[in-house]
Amino acid sequence: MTLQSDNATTEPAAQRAGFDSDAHHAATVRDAVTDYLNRLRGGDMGSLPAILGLVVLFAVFTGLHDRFLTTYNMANLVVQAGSIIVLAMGLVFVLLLGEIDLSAGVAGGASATITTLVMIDYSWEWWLATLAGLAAGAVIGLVIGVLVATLGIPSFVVTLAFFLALQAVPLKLIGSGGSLRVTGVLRDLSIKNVPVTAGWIAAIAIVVGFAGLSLWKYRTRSAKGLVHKPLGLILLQIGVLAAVVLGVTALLSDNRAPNPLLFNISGIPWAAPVVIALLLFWTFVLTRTRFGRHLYAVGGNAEAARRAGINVTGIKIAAFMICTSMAAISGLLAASYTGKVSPGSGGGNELLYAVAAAVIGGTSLFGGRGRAIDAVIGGLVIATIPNGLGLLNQASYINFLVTGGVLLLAASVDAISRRRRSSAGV
Amino acid sequence: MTLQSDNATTEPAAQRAGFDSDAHHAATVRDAVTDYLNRLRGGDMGSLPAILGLVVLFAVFTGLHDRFLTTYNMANLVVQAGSIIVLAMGLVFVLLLGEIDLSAGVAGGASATITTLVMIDYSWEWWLATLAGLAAGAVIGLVIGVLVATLGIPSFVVTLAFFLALQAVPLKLIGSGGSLRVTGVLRDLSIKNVPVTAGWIAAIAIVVGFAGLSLWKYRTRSAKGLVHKPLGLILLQIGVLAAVVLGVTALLSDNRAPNPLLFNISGIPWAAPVVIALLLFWTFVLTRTRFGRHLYAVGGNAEAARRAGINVTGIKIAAFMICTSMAAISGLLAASYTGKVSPGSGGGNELLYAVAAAVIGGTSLFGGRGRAIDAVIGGLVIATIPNGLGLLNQASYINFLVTGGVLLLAASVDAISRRRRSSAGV
Amino acid sequence: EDDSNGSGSDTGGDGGDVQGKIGVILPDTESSVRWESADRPAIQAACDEAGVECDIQNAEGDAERMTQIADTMIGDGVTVLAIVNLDSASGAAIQEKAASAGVATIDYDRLTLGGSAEYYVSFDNVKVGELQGQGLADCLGDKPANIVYLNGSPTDNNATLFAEGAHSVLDPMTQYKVVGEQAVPDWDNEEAAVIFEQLYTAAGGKVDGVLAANDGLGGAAISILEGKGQAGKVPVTGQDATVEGLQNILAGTQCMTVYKSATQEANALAEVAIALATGGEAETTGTTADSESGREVPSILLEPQSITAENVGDVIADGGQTYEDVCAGEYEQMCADAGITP
Amino acid sequence: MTSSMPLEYGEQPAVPILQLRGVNKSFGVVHVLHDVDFAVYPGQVTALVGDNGAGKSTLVKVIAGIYGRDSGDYVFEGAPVHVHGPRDVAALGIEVVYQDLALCDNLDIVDNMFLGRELRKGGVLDDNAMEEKARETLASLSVRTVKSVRQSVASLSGGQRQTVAIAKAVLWNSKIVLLDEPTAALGVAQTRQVLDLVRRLADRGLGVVLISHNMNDVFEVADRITALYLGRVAADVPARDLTHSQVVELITAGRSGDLGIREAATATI
Amino acid sequence: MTSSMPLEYGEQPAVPILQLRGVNKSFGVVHVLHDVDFAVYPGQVTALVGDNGAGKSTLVKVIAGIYGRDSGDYVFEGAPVHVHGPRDVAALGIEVVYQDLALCDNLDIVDNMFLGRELRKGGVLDDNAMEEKARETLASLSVRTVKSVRQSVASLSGGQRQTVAIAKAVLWNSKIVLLDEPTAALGVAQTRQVLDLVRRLADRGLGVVLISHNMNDVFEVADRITALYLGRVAADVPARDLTHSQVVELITAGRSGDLGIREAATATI
Ligand SMILES: Nc1ncnc2c1ncn2[C@@H]1O[C@H](COP(=O)(O)OP(=O)(O)OP(=O)(O)O)[C@@H](O)[C@H]1O
Ligand SMILES: Nc1ncnc2c1ncn2[C@@H]1O[C@H](COP(=O)(O)OP(=O)(O)OP(=O)(O)O)[C@@H](O)[C@H]1O
Ligand SMILES: O[C@@H]1[C@@H](O)[C@H](O)OC[C@H]1O
Ligand SMILES: [Mg+2]
Ligand SMILES: [Mg+2]
Repeated sequence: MTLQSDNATTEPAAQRAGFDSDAHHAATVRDAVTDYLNRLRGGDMGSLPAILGLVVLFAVFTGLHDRFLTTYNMANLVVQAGSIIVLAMGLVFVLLLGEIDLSAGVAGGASATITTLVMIDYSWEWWLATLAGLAAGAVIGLVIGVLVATLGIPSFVVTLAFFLALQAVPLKLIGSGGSLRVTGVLRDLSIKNVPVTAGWIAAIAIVVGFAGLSLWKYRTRSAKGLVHKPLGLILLQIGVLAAVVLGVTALLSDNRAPNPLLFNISGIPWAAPVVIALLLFWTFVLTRTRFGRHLYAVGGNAEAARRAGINVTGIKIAAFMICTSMAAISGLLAASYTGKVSPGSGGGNELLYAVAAAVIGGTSLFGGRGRAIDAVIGGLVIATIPNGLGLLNQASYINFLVTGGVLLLAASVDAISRRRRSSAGV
Repeated sequence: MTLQSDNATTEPAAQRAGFDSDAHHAATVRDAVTDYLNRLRGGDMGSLPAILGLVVLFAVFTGLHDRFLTTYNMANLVVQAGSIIVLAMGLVFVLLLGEIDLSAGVAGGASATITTLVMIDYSWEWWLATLAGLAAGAVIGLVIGVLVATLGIPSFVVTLAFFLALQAVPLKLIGSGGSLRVTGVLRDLSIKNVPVTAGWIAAIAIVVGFAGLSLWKYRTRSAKGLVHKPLGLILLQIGVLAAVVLGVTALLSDNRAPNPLLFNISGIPWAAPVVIALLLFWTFVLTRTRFGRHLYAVGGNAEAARRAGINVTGIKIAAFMICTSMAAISGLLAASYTGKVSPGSGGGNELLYAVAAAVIGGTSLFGGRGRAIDAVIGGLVIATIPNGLGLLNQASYINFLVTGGVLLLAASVDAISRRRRSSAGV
Repeated sequence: EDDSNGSGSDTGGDGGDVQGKIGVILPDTESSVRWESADRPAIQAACDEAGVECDIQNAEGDAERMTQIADTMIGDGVTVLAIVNLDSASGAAIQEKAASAGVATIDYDRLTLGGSAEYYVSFDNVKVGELQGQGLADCLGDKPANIVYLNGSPTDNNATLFAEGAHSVLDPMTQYKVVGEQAVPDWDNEEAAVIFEQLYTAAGGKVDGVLAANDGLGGAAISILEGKGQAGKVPVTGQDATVEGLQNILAGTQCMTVYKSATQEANALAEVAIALATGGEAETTGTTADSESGREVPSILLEPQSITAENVGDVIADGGQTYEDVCAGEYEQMCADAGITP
Repeated sequence: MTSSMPLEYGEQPAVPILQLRGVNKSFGVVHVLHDVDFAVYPGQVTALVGDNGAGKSTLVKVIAGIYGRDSGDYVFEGAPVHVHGPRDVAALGIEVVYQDLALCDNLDIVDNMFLGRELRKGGVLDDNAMEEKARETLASLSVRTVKSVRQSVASLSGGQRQTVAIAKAVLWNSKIVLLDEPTAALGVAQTRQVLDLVRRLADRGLGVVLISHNMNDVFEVADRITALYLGRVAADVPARDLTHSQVVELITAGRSGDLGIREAATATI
Repeated sequence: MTSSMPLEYGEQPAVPILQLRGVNKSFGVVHVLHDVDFAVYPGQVTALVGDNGAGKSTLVKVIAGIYGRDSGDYVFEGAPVHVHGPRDVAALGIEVVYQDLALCDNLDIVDNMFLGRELRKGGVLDDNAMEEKARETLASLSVRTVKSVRQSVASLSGGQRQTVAIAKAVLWNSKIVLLDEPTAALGVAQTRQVLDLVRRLADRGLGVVLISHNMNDVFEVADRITALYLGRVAADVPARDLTHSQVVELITAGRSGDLGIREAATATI
């Protein structure tokens, strides 16, 4: 007698196969909203908490100072947030693996030093110099990655060592106490804006692109009978995006100078398209490519990934290279913003802030969870704190207190909302 | 018909129970040495790599500068290492849980500020003031612990927030004077030494205590038929310890002043007994108490610990409190060394160095593995770098480079030796 | 001693309420305690007295932060922006942006090379180094002596200038030998103690004088010397006339410090700022050449003052520190001995 | 085919030692347990059976206090109790062997077995006593290939780990033992020992819950069988009243003859 | 009692598709595999049996390239090969279901099933195709309670996880499939499907290795049985030549009649 009695298989298995939820298509917008609310209730909050935190911050600062919510200050905020967002976006890749890169800040400083130096001393074109800086960043990441992935030294220690060692680069190249000035195109990145017409064209392209992709996805998935959002919801999403993108473009196309008569400041700050381009690119890589999938797998369970034949070493090295290359861009944005590179560049608390930005945005420090957009949302939160505080004129110790407090608050919103999920056992 | 055929249980199970290794007692010192070598070959390196790294560092610096290996400089090293060792020892507790405390350095600074302030402004006795500082440290840890353990905010972000907020404490408290002077007993901690006779008594007490405990353990375990080391090995260990402890005491009892005629410096620096006492105490707590066992359990698998009925929240909070209390002691040692506290105290790279010290000593950043002695060994490695480099008088950028390089090297020795174990699948 | 100070604030005070707002950005809280403990209150007081609204912020050692604050202040409608740059290039970038928004700028304490500030209010940093060098030489005398330099942060341009000034005085004096010279990252006092202890060890204890770039670093060196029984026997320099430094001088463990009166500097700042805000001209002591652009920057240059055991009282009399802070506890007697009374 | 220790009809004690009434449990939008009633009787082995994903482990974790309930009562020895986590449940005298074992890989076998219940002498851990007792218990479970009880559990084979988890649960003087697929990874001899142990525990008066997919094992030791189907209780009857194939039907289809849930219920999920 | 698809005597192919010769493997001081010879034949199911801790999973991991060998040869399709990790082994066409499953908890079912072998269209992941194929395969394994194939595997029950791991291994055109206790957590119907699948794979000409403690399952599908005892091969014979109780003897004592290892060998460990 065997364990398997015959009645167990009288029904054809495939016919009875479950996947109820997959079969249930939210047919109307109302259904979709109910589904979304259910998911929220289940603790699946996505970026919502961080966005909420941001909204609260904005409300408070708007209440405390009437110049906070001016287009002038908002444009400032975008530029100020640029370098930390880019740094955080790079860090997302190493955090996804459960690793850390303490040296990313100074790697950015070192790369920016190289870019600036070859422009000044060897008169390289800005784009060639930028490539050189990016290459320098990538090489740093390569070395770190190899040490971490092949020797198995904890990344905390490797990158702490690089944090120290890389400070030698600008110190040696620039000299004690000196600094190098950033001029030309790279400097304009922070002080010039996208020409108004170009801004409109880009904005429209984004809206059209998003609409096209959404509708195409809807068509193929509904054709194959796979789960898909209802058409109404898709149209709603397109509408909201269009309103936001075109609205912001319109606002920023006006002259926002504090003394509008003296001077004309209008157009989207260059930092915005840089960040958006990087966001789109890395989101594509993370969600639509094999490499991205493998990053998540290694971060979720490196041993399982290895057993699935994934080149774990390669993935790790690549992640560190992406991180330091992004750090190089971030370093350049910072240099562009402050107009210089100096030996201390990137050696401050930038790195810690950038990690915090990623975490507040929703990236896990333990690997396996994180998105490029997390860096954008978290970076905005982090950049908003000094921006708003700067309006309030307080003693230094109060600034320290408030910064710490707000950071904690932003993180709590996130943690408390996520806790529901973890208490749900997921 | 059942699965269990009768012959499966003909032999009484208990009689055939395995535990071969438990039954195998290394009977002679030679057996024990073979066992040890086998364990090494299997990748179970213990503190060996870090100690090896320390030996190499010592050899290199001794080669590079003839004053490195003088008793004078060794006494310097002990005092210089004191505060980082204590900080690292506190961090071991949070690292054991897979958490981190970025604020420990500034928590130490804030606590030391409080200690110093109540001594100066309210003329408290040094020990009462020290207790006040310790209490302040503990309270900081309590708050951090509660936030991390009950709200589930990642400790990286919580303690980053505290890292910022706590800098406000000395800034506000120290006020217009700019810095507070440390005098009296606390100051003597760094500049005075243990009276020579007291040093000898303590040294002998340690040797006798160790001998007594080892022999007692040998007797009870061999009486119960449990695995135990051979008597010869135990006697050897006692002999080695006695030689080291008494030898060091003898060396440090001599006058080691560079100008011996002008000034007399002799005796063990006070930092040493402080560190040794903390080491013994925390080693006892970690290995011989229920609390210690639970720390490891929570660090190894928090969910399993919770299911075993362990109060995970309580353990986490306690770990953070121990960490910040130790940070308070570390802050006091640092203040004693420089003779003052000022707003920047503890805000530099101390924290990162202390974490690196623990990791180099053998503590894992991912929780579950770590000992108090790790902090001592790793702290000595970290403190040796600036000590040796300081003798060599190089340009700043070279110091940065070398510090980073040596850190990396120390970590590699450790990682490479441990890699064998992980490739063995443990 | 200095004529530009008192009169400056008076002019401002008479001006009554001035239109516009003045933004001031201080550099950090770590390189020296002076910024938050001396400069901020002094500037606030000068503004209050002049009846002008001032917004004072601290960049916490971060040039990016400083640029952000500057942006915000410009957006907030300040008419004059004074900065203590963290380095010339970032300072120049800020000034460039301010100028393009029609905001006038002032260099406070540190000259921005290649910048566009309307005025420069400061003490001369190279001069500070010279005073330190001279002070150490005075304490050491003509005997041959081994000197250790404990320089400021390698990333701080001022530190480079201080060292330059000190070397310019001491290097020609052939009886002195440099047996060690190190820059202290971020002016970190604890690192400074280790660095000094090791330089001292390397020299076999044969160190006769220490050129420490400021009081914090000097205090670290003294702390080590104390442990070696050498405090008071080896002269140590300093800067900023902090409580710590003045007390060390009174106790005989420090040879000298350099006093840069925050009140004077703040008053001078208020004066030029108000002049700029009202479209007037401020009284200057001359011009300073910007070595990078060759521009002559109208300046109010105050005299840094060398403080030794003889004139510690001057700092207190000038309001640089209070009697209560300096002569607390065991220092009360020493103050009395030095002829300093409440 | 029926229990190896048959009870006389009507012998079943009136008062269950543990009773869950109307328990519901959802994870986000997934409703896993529907109005589940479940009882454990002293001196009896209750087999909890059900298809993969039926909700057996979820039910065990609700009983163990790992998961909270969305609704429903938790009645222990006749009185409703509030449990707020595994500590409370352990305090009631309930021990659990989880399907996913949950051992601390960084600790050794002895440490794991005494986790949360360490023996002490004079406030200090009594490692010698724990070591001796652990070795005894393991030996009684036919563990033959473990080299040392001081080995870290990370280095154990699947079956060895499972044995450690079982040994851990039976070391204590508990009133109820829940075993979630305890023999899944065990060898022939080890399975034998565990089934014997299960029977012995019940004979000592404990309430034992055994989850298993192996019908032979179930019928060998179970006094009662509770069948779950898609998160609902399909049947809760004495083992002797069921045949092998009836149970399989209950598991795979939710009903067998007049036993089981009405078709209507299976439609809504 | 014997294989459900009996082969004629002498039908066994001369050339094993995979052969391990004289393999030794130690972890530190623990010597786990002693001079193990092991062969996998195309078109046959080889059952690898042995007590808990006998070394079955270790052997599987050596074959899979997870662990290196201390000594011994690895011969694939008649030629010695060097394998330096799971990638090399996968490239040979060997798929493995591990006892500890090894799934990425942060990924969903589809992602896990195609991990390392993602389908692409124009360089971009073809999620639609993967989703369809995953659903088909799972359905064929009697998975009825999984709500969505886009569910994260962290939320699956023990049996559901195991099914995903099995489904993952059989999606590909491989030459050998090793299954380490694949049915340990499975329900009745699911076990049935997996055993059928195992047989089908062998019939398609693959070499299949099945590890199980369930003798019924072993005898139902196995063509050959290799018994491990304390890390040594105690027997390697056609299944039809053994009886149920002989296998149990080999497992628990290392010998049965004239089969098995000499007593001397068992003494040294
Ligand atoms: N945390 C969770 N989030 C969402 N769904 C979950 C979660 N935990 C369990 N489930 C779902 O609940 C159902 C029941 O799971 P459970 O583990 O209780 O099954 P089981 O009866 O123990 O099955 P098995 O025999 O496979 O162990 C499954 O469909 C599972 O996917
Ligand atoms: N990494 C390791 N370090 C030390 N010993 C190990 C390690 N891995 C396995 N072992 C030991 O090797 C032996 C064989 O383990 P293995 O997992 O291969 O057993 P198995 O036959 O699969 O048993 P089971 O049926 O319980 O799964 C066990 O005694 C185990 O303790
Ligand atoms: O006054 C000094 C300041 O000018 C310098 O930049 O930082 C250190 C201070 O001591
Ligand atoms: Mg289950
Ligand atoms: Mg196994």
